[in-house]
Amino acid sequence: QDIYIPLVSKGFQHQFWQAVKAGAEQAANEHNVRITFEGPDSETMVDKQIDMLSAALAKNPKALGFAALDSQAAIPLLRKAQSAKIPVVAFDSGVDSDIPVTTATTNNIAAAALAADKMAELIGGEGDIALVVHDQTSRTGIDRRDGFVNRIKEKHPKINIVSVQYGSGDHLKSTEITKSILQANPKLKGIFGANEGSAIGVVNGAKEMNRKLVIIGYDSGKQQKQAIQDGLMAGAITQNPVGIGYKTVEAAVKTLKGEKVDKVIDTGFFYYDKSNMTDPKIAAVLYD
Amino acid sequence: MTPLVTITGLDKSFPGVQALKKASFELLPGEVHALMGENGAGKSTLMKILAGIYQKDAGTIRVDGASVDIPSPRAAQDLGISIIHQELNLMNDLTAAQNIFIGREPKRTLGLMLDEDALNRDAAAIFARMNLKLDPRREVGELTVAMQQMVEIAKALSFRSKVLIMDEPTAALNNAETMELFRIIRQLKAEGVGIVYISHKMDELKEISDRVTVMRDGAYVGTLPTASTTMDTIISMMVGRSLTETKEAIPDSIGNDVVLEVRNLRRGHAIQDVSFSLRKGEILGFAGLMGAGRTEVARAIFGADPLDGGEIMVRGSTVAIRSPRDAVRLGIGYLSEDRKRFGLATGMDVATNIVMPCLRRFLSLGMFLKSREIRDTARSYIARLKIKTPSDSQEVRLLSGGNQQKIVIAKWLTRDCEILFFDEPTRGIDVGAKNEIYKLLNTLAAQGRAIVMISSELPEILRMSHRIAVMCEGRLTGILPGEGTTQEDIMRLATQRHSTTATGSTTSAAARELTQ
Amino acid sequence: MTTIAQQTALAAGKATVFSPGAWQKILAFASLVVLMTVFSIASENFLQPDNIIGILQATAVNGVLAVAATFVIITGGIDLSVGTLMTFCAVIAGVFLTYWGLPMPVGIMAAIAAGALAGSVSGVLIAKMKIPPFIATLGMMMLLKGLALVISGTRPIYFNDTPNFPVISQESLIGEILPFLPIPNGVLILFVVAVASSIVLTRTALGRYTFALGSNEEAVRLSGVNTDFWKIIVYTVSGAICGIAGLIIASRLNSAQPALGQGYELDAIAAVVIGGTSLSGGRGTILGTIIGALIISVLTNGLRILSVAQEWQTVVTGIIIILAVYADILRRKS
Amino acid sequence: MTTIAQQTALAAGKATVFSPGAWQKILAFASLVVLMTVFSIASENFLQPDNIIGILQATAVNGVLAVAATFVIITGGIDLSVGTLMTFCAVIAGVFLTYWGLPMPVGIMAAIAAGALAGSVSGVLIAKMKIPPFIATLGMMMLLKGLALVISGTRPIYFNDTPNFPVISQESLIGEILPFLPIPNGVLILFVVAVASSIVLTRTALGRYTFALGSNEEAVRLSGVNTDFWKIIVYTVSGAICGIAGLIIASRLNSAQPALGQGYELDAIAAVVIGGTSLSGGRGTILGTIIGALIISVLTNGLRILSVAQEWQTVVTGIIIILAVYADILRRKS
Ligand SMILES: Nc1ncnc2c1ncn2[C@@H]1O[C@H](COP(=O)(O)OP(=O)(O)OP(=O)(O)O)[C@@H](O)[C@H]1O
Ligand SMILES: Nc1ncnc2c1ncn2[C@@H]1O[C@H](COP(=O)(O)OP(=O)(O)OP(=O)(O)O)[C@@H](O)[C@H]1O
Ligand SMILES: [Mg+2]
Ligand SMILES: [Mg+2]
Repeated sequence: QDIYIPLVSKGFQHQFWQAVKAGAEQAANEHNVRITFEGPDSETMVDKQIDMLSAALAKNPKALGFAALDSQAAIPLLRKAQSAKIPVVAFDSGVDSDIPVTTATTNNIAAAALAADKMAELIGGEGDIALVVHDQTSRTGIDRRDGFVNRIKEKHPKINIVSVQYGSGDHLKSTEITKSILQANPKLKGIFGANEGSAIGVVNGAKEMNRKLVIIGYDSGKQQKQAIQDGLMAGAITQNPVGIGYKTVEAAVKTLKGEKVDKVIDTGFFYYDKSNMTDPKIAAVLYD
Repeated sequence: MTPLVTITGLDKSFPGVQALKKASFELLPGEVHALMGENGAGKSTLMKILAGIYQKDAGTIRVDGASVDIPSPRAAQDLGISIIHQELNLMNDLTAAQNIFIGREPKRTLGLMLDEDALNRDAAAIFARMNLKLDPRREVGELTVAMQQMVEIAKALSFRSKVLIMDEPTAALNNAETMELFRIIRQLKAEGVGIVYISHKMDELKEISDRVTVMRDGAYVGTLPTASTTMDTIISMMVGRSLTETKEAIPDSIGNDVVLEVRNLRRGHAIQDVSFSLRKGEILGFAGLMGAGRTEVARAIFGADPLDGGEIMVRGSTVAIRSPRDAVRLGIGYLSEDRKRFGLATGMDVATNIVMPCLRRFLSLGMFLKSREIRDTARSYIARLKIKTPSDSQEVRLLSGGNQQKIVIAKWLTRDCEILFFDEPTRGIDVGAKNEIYKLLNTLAAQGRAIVMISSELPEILRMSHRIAVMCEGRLTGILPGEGTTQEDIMRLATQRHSTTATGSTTSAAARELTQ
Repeated sequence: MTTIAQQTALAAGKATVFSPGAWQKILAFASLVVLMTVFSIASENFLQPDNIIGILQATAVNGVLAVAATFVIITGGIDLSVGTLMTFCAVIAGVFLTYWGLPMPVGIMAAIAAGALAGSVSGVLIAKMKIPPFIATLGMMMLLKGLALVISGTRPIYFNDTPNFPVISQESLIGEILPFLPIPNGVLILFVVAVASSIVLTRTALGRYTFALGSNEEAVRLSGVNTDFWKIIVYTVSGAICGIAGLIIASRLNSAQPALGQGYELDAIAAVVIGGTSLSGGRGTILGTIIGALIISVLTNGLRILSVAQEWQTVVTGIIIILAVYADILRRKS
Repeated sequence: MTTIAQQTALAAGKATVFSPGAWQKILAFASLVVLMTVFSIASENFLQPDNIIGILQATAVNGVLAVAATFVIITGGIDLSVGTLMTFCAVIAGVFLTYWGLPMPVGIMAAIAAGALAGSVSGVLIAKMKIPPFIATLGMMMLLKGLALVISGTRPIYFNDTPNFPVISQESLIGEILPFLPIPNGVLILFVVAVASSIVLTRTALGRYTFALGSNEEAVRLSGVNTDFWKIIVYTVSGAICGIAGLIIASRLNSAQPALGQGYELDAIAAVVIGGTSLSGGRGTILGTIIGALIISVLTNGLRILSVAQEWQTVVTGIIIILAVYADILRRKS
């Protein structure tokens, strides 16, 4: 019998979401269920995501995976799922509601705070730093920015954040942004790039300007791993996107079988750099 | 002698109209063959089929005795047929020379680069042959309609075809250019070129054509040698009855109120200190050579173009006219000489165009259109001006040129203005309709409207005007009475150049040539 | 002569809102019918009432924006700001209702008024300052996008203090009267906006001038019409309609999302052009626009229902949009 | 008579690439100069050589895309697919170089050929099938976006096996000869593409027909020119230029990013229109387009250097784009 579980995600084209998708597909194979994975082009398109959710529900799924761009907006449809007895598994950031049976997530705020601590450590606890973030209004963008900024403010008062700019996760745009930040701040010591595209952009920008500085990235991907290997990037935070995808599908299957699942599945996050990249535990959560 | 072109049994229909019904036509080498007919008779359609623009539904076309197919303009060019279109067909952003040689540019450097110098040289040579003073590097969009028409003619000449079709080439031209054109036509004729000449200016027929073919309602009526045929015969073949032309007695309007007075109107070089007044019930003719500034004066008074200075008084009080809207509110209407560009929304239907200046009158609750009344009004004008259209909802662009012109007139008749500027009102209109328009103008004047009629046809000016204002190079050089004035009188004023200060001989020579 | 009768029928069809001529026209948009048939055969889930309502609801926002864009495009202009203007209006509603706690009707009026105001600014830039519509509305798009972020403090504004706000687009007035037809109010609003706009375009002076401006602006001006004034009005009306779209989307999401909106203009303009309105102005119908918007929604939804991989969805959408327009061109030729 | 002399001067200015007339034109674009002056005063970091080179480099991709769009826009068309076509070509280069391990020149040729091919498809859709350019290129935009994802397997393709690949846009040929002028090759390519395109537009038959098509297509057709053929060529050339842009961006990022590209068309078209090319066709210059692209880059860079908050950057950019075009309109009037 065909068990169908659609996953409606926050994005699709970015490598992070492709890794989530890969994890979900892996679990789907193991548990012999069918999944689809969809997400809007940009994390601002809240209503497009709602339409995707609506189409997913029209396909009579057995269960549903959902990473909400804005959890409030989805509540009417989630209620509909609930009344149709379709269990919902939230992933990435949570849905502010008790409808989802569980949430497979990492804490973006805590992860970004860890990046802030690492940054402080590497620049010696004082000086100017900046942030290149992918999005000004999306949940992940806000959490990573606030997690980082608040930690600096609380714990590292001698560090001064001179600029926070947003580049849509577009590699080229983030490169240009980084270059102007560097141009405007000759004494800048470090930059935090809040997702893969932003982090790569920061690396490119620093390279093109021929500037040595501490770069901390987020997520993985071939280029970011390479940059760490080459010493251009100090290190990066990784969540476990493959794990998020895997656990989401697994939780859905378990719920369908009537098994109990925990209310929150923490897939964890790690800081990785040159020293621990090859550690099997870390290597397992990195993707190309 | 084998005819250059023989057309027999040609049929062509458009949605809603059968434009040609078994039409036939014959053109001999070295002849100028006039093609006559009322507006919408199918002249342009017949010629467009010959030029490869439209495809025939049935019938045969023979060129040099051989039956041919003409699927495209290129094919027509290859057969040695070229055409001067009735409607201007130019690329406004390109220069005159570039327009003339589009598709046949001279090249250099491995055939890749255009030889712009050769291009301009060749164009200049053609202009020289036409006695035309025009820089080949001027952008066509900046030229006046008349100049654009000359560029079209130059383009057709540049093909050196053996069949040259001229669809109302002189509609926008003045006597001087017309004479120049005729000189060229005679030259081509001597070279053995066959020329099809379409015009609504009857007097041109006698002068230039050898034979006349008349069409009516898309069908062939007959072919006659021009020399031995009277105008009345041709006209009655065209319209199916005979017309009488009479100059009406000039009414005495001296005592009437002045409705429009213009003092010291100025704008750059185009308008220099123009002053005149216009009375109720009067038709004031505006004569002058091409580019004399008549259109400029009319547009300036109408608020279409800004002024540098001057005073305009309507019904005795000074007014500020900043836009056409102000003018229309003061009861001034203006029929543009370029209907396609300034007169009509050609993509919209006949009724919409007719009521455009007074849409306000056809609104209920100040918002909703009274469609029935709009349609009724449109239909009444279609009937009154004998506009040939399948219905009032036909798009204007699908009508024949003359009928489009009638719609512009209808447009301002509906508005019922007290002061009307008619800029070349009969351009492209057939004799029958012209008479109708003359009658209309006279009726309007008799009703107390004040009319300014700008025209480049001296006979028309002389026939219609109560007084005649003559312009030259932006200045008003004189105002003549309607009674007793001759063409020579007008030409003297029209060539009173400021710059050359009239060295008697040249002026009178020009005048002689222009009036013929 | 029969052809003349046809012409007249066609013209009549043009002038009325939902006459037989108009119905003929709907059928003529074979692409939509074909698409729906194919999807119904391919998946039993497609023609489910829930899904059809989902499609309609997905059309509501884009449909209203497309109607707004239709006005402007018929004048021969273009409006790139419809999407961000919609967002701006949603944010204004949020400020009035949530930040200032004013009653709902005030918030609704404010959103529509903000749309009209922004539209009139575009209109003035284009008509009076002669800035090309593309640039004027591109500038407005950026300006409004920035302002929406500034005003909202780069945060979504939730309408939790206005419990009735979701009613605007989510609940179903029709469903309360006819329980078997639970069409959401957002769709009802689209219908009302479309019918009203169609009447304005075909039966009022504003509509007549809208077409005339697109057909030959200079000729209209020389007819003594205050073309600048009417152009500004057209952009104002278009802006007000974007305000309505802002209310629909805000109500649907129960929040004003300040970053949303860019990119929506392309969908809206695409709907207009697929619906047969020419970008060079002078011709177009609201009915066509609505069908264009429906084609886009049906296509998007159908491909999702068939579980086509997302990258292939984009490919197929591109191809089908081209084919749909081509089919329409062929139909009109014959 | 003076006017004829003026006309001649103008015509001459138009016909040459960098004649005195052209320089006059640069100066005429006061907006750019004003912008640069303001930013130099506001921040000492702005006029640093590094930053100027950074601005130029940031202009490279958008500049080349804008040149491609200029061709199409002069014909009176529009090309929404420039951004995704660029990405598609970058991906093709990646496939040839990284997946198939072919030598670099082959990859370069493949990218440009892919661009030309895709452009010719748009051209055929528009010229032969009479699909409006907006729809044809919208469809192509989606098609190419999807194909780029499909071909790349929704993964970036890195050029690590082609060590010389970054040379295309990053290193500086000029800098090797003139060490004080380390202008990156990407900028050099933009310059070459611009000059070549300018020559094509002003001195060749293709250029002549490009203007003629935009000015009055029907008249060109009636003159016996194969308008369809030339239109297809225009789109093909434009596509090939997008291929070059694809190489520049791929080389700069040392990877083909399949998800990037949408949205770039708006910047490109904006540069063209700011540069004085009319969307209704028939007139335009490459020089104007380059200046338009520079205005956008300077504006973006300057506001970032001043650390203006991002939401305000958008607001200010919108306003300045409108003002820049308005200033140009006023200048041309007087
Ligand atoms: N493309 C078209 N579509 C529909 N009807 C057309 C089209 N072209 C011409 N007609 C119609 O065919 C008839 C003949 O038109 P044509 O232009 O040949 O007249 P004409 O003799 O040249 O008149 P005029 O002296 O006014 O120029 C007219 O009734 C006109 O409305
Ligand atoms: N659009 C234009 N651009 C530049 N110059 C123009 C334009 N229109 C007219 N002119 C110039 O203005 C002057 C007056 O032209 P106008 O059209 O008023 O003459 P006219 O007496 O009406 O002659 P006609 O209509 O017979 O050509 C001429 O020198 C003409 O070259
Ligand atoms: Mg004709
Ligand atoms: Mg005139």
